[in-house]
Amino acid sequence: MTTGLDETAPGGRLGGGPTPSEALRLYESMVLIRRVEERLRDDSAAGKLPGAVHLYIGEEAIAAGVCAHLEDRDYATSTHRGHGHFLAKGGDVRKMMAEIWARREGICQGMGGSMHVADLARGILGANGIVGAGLAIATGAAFGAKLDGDGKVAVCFFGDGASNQGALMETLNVSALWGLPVVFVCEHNGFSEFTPAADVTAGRIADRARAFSIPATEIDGNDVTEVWRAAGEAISRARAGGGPSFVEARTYRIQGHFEAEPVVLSGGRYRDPDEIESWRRNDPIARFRARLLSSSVADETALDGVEAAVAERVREAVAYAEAGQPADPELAEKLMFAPEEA
Amino acid sequence: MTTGLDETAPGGRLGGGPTPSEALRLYESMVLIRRVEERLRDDSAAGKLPGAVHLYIGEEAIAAGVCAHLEDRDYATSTHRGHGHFLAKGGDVRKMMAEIWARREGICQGMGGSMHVADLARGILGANGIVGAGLAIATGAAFGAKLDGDGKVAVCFFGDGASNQGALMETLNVSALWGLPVVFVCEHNGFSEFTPAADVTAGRIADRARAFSIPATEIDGNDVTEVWRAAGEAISRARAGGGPSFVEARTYRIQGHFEAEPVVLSGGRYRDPDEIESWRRNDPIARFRARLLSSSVADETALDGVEAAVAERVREAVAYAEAGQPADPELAEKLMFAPEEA
Amino acid sequence: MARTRLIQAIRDGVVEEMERDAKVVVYGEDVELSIVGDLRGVHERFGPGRIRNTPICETTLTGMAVGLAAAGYHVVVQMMFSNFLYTGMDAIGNQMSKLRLMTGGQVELPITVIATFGGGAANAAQHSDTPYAMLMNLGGLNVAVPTTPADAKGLVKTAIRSRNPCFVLEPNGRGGEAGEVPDGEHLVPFGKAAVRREGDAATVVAIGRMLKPALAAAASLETEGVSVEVLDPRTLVPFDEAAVLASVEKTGRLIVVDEARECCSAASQVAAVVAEKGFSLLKGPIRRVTTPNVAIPYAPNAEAHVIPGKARIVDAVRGSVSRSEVLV
Amino acid sequence: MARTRLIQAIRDGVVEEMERDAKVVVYGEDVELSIVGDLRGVHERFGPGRIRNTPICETTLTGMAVGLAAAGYHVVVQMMFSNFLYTGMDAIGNQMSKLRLMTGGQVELPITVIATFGGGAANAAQHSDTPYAMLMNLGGLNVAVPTTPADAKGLVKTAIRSRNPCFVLEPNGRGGEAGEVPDGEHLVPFGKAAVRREGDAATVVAIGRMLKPALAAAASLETEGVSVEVLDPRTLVPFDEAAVLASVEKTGRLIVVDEARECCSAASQVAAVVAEKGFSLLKGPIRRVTTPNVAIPYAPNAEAHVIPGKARIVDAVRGSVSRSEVLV
Ligand SMILES: Cc1ncc(C[n+]2csc(CCOP(=O)(O)OP(=O)(O)O)c2C)c(N)n1
Ligand SMILES: Cc1ncc(C[n+]2csc(CCOP(=O)(O)OP(=O)(O)O)c2C)c(N)n1
Ligand SMILES: [Mg+2]
Ligand SMILES: [Mg+2]
Repeated sequence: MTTGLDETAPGGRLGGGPTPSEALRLYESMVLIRRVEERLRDDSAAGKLPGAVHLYIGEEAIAAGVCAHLEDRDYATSTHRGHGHFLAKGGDVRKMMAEIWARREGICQGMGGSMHVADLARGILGANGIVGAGLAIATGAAFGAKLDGDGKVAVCFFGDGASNQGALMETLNVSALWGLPVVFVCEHNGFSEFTPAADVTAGRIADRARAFSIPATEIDGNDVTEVWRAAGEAISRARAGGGPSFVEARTYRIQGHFEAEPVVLSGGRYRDPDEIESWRRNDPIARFRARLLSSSVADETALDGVEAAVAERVREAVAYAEAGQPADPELAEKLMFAPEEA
Repeated sequence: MTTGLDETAPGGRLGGGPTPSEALRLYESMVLIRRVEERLRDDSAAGKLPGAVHLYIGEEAIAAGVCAHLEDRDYATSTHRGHGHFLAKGGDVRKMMAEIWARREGICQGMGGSMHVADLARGILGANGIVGAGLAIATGAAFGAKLDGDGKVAVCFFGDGASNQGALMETLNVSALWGLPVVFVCEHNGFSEFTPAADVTAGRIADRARAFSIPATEIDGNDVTEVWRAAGEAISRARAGGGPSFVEARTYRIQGHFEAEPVVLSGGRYRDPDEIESWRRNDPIARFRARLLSSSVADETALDGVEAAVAERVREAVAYAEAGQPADPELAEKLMFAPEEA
Repeated sequence: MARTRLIQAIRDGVVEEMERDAKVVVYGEDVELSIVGDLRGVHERFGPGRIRNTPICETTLTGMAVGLAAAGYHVVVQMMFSNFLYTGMDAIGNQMSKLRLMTGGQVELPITVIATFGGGAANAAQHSDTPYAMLMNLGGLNVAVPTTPADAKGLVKTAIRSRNPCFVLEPNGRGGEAGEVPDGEHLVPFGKAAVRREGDAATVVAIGRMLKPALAAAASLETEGVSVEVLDPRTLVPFDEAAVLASVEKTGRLIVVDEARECCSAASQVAAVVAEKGFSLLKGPIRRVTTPNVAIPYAPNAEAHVIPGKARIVDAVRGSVSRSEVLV
Repeated sequence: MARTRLIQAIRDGVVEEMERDAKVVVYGEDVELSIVGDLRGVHERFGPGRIRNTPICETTLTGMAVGLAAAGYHVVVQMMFSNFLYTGMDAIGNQMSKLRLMTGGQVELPITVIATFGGGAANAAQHSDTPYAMLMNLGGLNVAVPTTPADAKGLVKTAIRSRNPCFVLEPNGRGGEAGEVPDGEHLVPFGKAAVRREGDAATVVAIGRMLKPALAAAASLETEGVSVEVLDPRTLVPFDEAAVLASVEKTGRLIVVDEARECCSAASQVAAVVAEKGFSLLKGPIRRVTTPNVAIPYAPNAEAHVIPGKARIVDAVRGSVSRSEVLV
C-alpha cells in the first residue's frame, strides 16, 4: 500500500504554517497528550484503572493539528481512542483523568470512563465505543451548525477501520448533498485492532470521499504542520459555507490496540517489532521539536519549559484523580432521563 | 445530472450481441414481465390483490438482459420491485401469481406476497422489503459461490435509492477484498419513492464502486442489448475468478412507486407528466422490437407469436391463482423453524 | 372540538410545536410529500430549513439525530415503518438510550422518532413488526403508543417538548381513524393510562391497535353480563403501573392484549409487574393475548389468525372470569 | 473429563464441528488472532477458506450470513460484544428471523452468531449490554446462554448442527471460568433447563452470568435453613417452561434473576409465563432481580450497584419465603 505522502518534504518549513506562538501551542498540545497517556499506560499496567484504555501515543499530531483551528463552539466527535481529541479540543485534563479513575469529579461523573470522555461545553460530543458512530453524530451536529448559520463546524475523527462502516458512505452523501460544515478526519494508523488495514480496506480511503466530489487530501499525520495546514484549509472551507472535506492522515499506533493487548494476544503476533521501531523514529513530537529548534522558532529552554509545565499539569491531574471520591453508585438511576420542565 | 450514457448509439446493432435465438428469448422475457405486471396493475386497481404491488414496467430490459446470462445455480437478490427479477431468472409465473394472490399454491405458500417472491431452487434468494438488504445477502451468496469454486455467480439488483445505504460501500469493500463473484446491478430509475435521485444521491453512483477499483460501467438500461453486453462481461469476469463488477443502468419507472400511489399522494406531485411521456417513448420493449425487425432478426409474425404465447401464459397464471386455495392460516406457526434432525 | 384523523392529529401536533419552537426540525425519507401522511403540508409551510427529505440511510438518520440534538435542536425523525428501526438500530441502542448516562448527564437528547407499527394490511413480515420490546428494554427511551387522534396530538406534542428521546409509534391502520380533538393547546402527559371503559369483573390492558378489538370484546361481553374494564396505557415507557394495579384491585383479573410477539412482549412486562406488585390482588392467572412468536405472514387470513382480535380477547376474558375464586 | 475454560470449550466445539462438516465457515472482526479467545487457534488449523477476518461492518456481517447460509454453508459469525448486534441489527431483525417464513419455508438459515454479553468489567455502557429481549422477541431465533464450559461446548455444537439461526451468548467474565467438559462427543439439547441445585422452599431461575451469584445466594440461604432450587434455563429460546413449572410446583415460589434491564427482560417473560400457566402453584408474588432500566455505568461501584449480585438475590428469596402462605 502506498500512502501518497511526500516523506521527503524538508523538515523545517514552517513558512505559511503556524506562527511561532501557534507552533508552541501545537507542541504543548501534543506533549500534554503524550504525557497524560504515558501516565495512563503506567497506571493501567499497575492495575490502578478500572477499565480498558486505548492509547493514542504516536498519533498526537492529528488531534493537535486539527483542533488548533477549533473554538469551543465547534463540535468534535471522537473514537474509543479519544483522550487526544478531548485534550486537544480543550477538555480539562484533571476532569478527564478523574473520569478514567472512575471518580465523582470525573468529567462524566465516572459514568463514562476512558471510552466516553465528553465535554459538551467545549463541543466535545464524546469519545465513543462504537466504531464509526461518530460519523453520523458529527454530521448531525454539522447540520445544526449549518442551520445556526454562524460559521461553526464539526470535525469527525475516525480510524481506518471505521472507514469500512457503511456509515462513512452515508454521511459523505448527506454532507455533500446538504453542504454541511463537517471535516472528516481519518486517522489511518494501519490497523483495526490486530488486523492490518490492507486485509480489510480496499482501495484508497480518500477515494471514497472523492466519489462524492468531496475535496479529499492524504497527508502525513505525523507531521503536525502538515496536519495543521490541511485541517486549516478544510475547516476554513467549512466555515465559509464550502461544505464537507476529507483528510486522511497516515500515522501509526505505537502502543497495542489497548493496554491489555499483550495479555489478550497471549503470544499471538500481528506486526513486526521493526515496524514499530521505524515508526518510533518518526515520532511526531520529536520531529516537531527538531523542526522548532532547527527553524529557531523556539530554543531548548522554551521547549523544556513547556515540557516541565505539562509534567506539572499531569502530576496535578493524577493527584486530583487519586484524591477524588468514588462515583455515586446510585447516580445511574438518577441520570437516565433529563428532568422534564414542569 | 448527466447519465453518462451514449444515447446516440445506432439502434439496430446486434452485432457482437445476442444471437437471434437469444434475442428472441430476451424479447419474450421482457414481454412476459410486462404482461404479468399490466395484469397486476389492473387487478390491484380492481382491489383483487391483498397487498401492495411495486411495478417494474419500463425497466424490464435490465432483469431480462442480466438474467439471460444466469443459470439456475447462480444466485440473484432482488428488491421490493421484484417481479421482473423473479421471472427473468426463471421463476414460475403461475406460482408467483398465486403468491401475490395469497394462495396456498403460491411460491411462498402465501406467506411472502409480492414483496417477498423467492424461488430458492432457481437461486432466487428473494424480493426483499428492506431497501439495500439484498447487497449483503448477495455478497454472502457470492462468498459461498467462491468457496464452492465452481464458477457460480451472484447478482444483486438494487435501486438508485438503495445505493445510499451504507451497505453498498460495505459490500463493495468486502467483495473487492475477497474477489467475490458478485455483480452489482444498480437500477437507476431516478427516484426513491417520491424523491428525485438528484435530491438524495451525491456524485455518480458508479464512482462509489470505482473508489474500490471495481470495474464499473454506466449504461442505457432501456437498451436490452446494451444491458446484455455489459452484464455478460461482468458475469463472465465473475465466473472466471475476476471478482466483482458494477453496472449502473439508467432507466425510468413508468408506474407510481406502488399502485396505491395516487391515493397516498392525494394530489401531491413529484414528477412531470411530460417526463413520464418521454420515457414511454423510450420503452425498452418497443425499442427492442423495432430493432429486431429492422435488423431482420425476427419478423412481425414471430414476435406476435411470442406475444400470443406470453398472453396465454399470463392468462393461465391468473386462472391458476384465482382458482387457488387460500393460504393455510396456521402455517406461520409451523414454518418459523426448520425441523431439526433427530 | 374538531373531528380529525389520527395521522392528521399528529401532523397538527408537529406543526404547532414547530410554530412554538423554531428549533424543532424534521427529517426522514419522503417526508416532504409525506408518504405516511403524518407530515402532510409541513414542507409547504416551513420549507427546507425545517423539514427535509433524506437519502435512504437509516443508520445515519438515527445517528444524525443524536448530533443534531446535542447541537441544540429538537429533532423529529420520521422512520416510516417500525421495521426500519432495525436498520437504524445502532444509534438507538448504542447512542440515544445511553449517551446521557455516559456523559454523566451533560447531554440532553430531545429527539422524537415517529414510526408506524403493526400488521393488518397484508404488508408482510418486513413491514408489520411491533417493536416495543427492543425499545422498552433499552432503558433510556420513552415510548408512546397513541390510540386516539386526541392522544396522538397530545402525546406527540409532549414528546417534542420533552428533553429526552421519545418514540411515538403510530398504530398501522388506526392512522385513518377519526376522532374528536380538543381545540387549543392540548397536551397529554406521559405515564398516565386512560380508562377507556369501566368495569369490575376483569381488567383488560389493551395496547395500541389492540384497543379497538378490546373495546369490541368488552361490548360483547357486557351482553353476557361480564363487565370489563379496558385500560389504554398510552405510553409504555413510562408506564402507569398504579393505574393497572388500581384496576386489578377492583377486578382481580388481568388480561393484557398486545400485538407484539409473545416472548418478551410489553404484555409480558405488564404481567410480570402485576405478578410482582399486585399478586395478592389477583383471583386467577394473568392472561396475555399476543401474536405468537412468528413473523407476520402476508396472506390476510394467516395474518388475521396470528394477530389478536376480538374473538381471542373474548375467550381470554371468559376463561379468566370463569375460574373459581379459590386457588388450588 | 478435562478441565477447560468456557471460551476454550466453545473453541473446542467449533473446531469439532468444523472437522465434522466442511461446510462450516467462520468469520468476524479479528477472529484470526481471536481477540475474544473463543476461536483461538482455529485460523492456524483451518486457514482462510474456513475462517477469516472481516472489515468492521456489522450490517454486512449479519446480512452476508443470510446469503452464505442460503448458499448451503453453516455460518458462524463472531460479533464480539453484544452491543454490536445493534449495529448489525437490520439483517437480524428483518432477514434472519423472517426469511424462512417469508419464503414459505423454502430457505434454511443455519447461522450461529456468537457474542459476549453483560457487564462487570468496567467496559461501560456500549460494551456491557444484555440483549436477550430484542432477540427473543423476534420469533425466529434460538438463543443459548451457556453458563458452564460443558454446556458451552455442547450448546455451540448443537447450534452449529441446527438448521436454524442460533445466538450463542457468552457471559462476559465467565469465559475465563474453568469446569469439567466430558470427553468425546458432547451435545447439549436446546430447551432443556438444568437444575443446578435442588431445594424446596423457592425456585430461583438464574440466567447466564447470574448463575454464580444465585448459587452463592442459595448456599448462604441454606445456612439460614432456606432450601433454594436453582434452575439454569441454558437456552432462552426454546425455553423449558415445563422445568420451571415443575420446580414451582414443588416450591411455590419463584425468583427470576436476569442481568438484562428489567423492562421486557427475559425475567419478565419467565414471570409472565408462570403467572399464566403456573398461577395456582404460586404461594406469593413472583420476584424479578434484574438490572434497573439504566445504561451500564463505568465506575465499578456503580456497575456493581445496578447489576444483580448475591445480596439482592438473597433479599429477594428471603422476601419471597417470609410471606404468609395465605394470600390476602
Ligand atoms: C461497531 C463496533 N464494532 C467493533 C468494535 C470493536 N473494535 C473496537 S476498536 C476496533 C478497531 C478500530 O479500528 P480503527 O477504526 O482503525 O481505530 P484504531 O483503533 O486503529 O484507532 C474494533 C473492531 C467496536 N467497538 N464497535
Ligand atoms: C430500509 C428501508 N427503508 C425505507 C424503505 C421504504 N422504501 C421502500 S421502496 C423505497 C425507495 C427505494 O428506491 P430505489 O432503491 O431507487 O428503488 P425503486 O423503488 O426506485 O425501484 C423506500 C424508501 C424500505 N422499504 N426499507
Ligand atoms: Mg486504525
Ligand atoms: Mg429508484
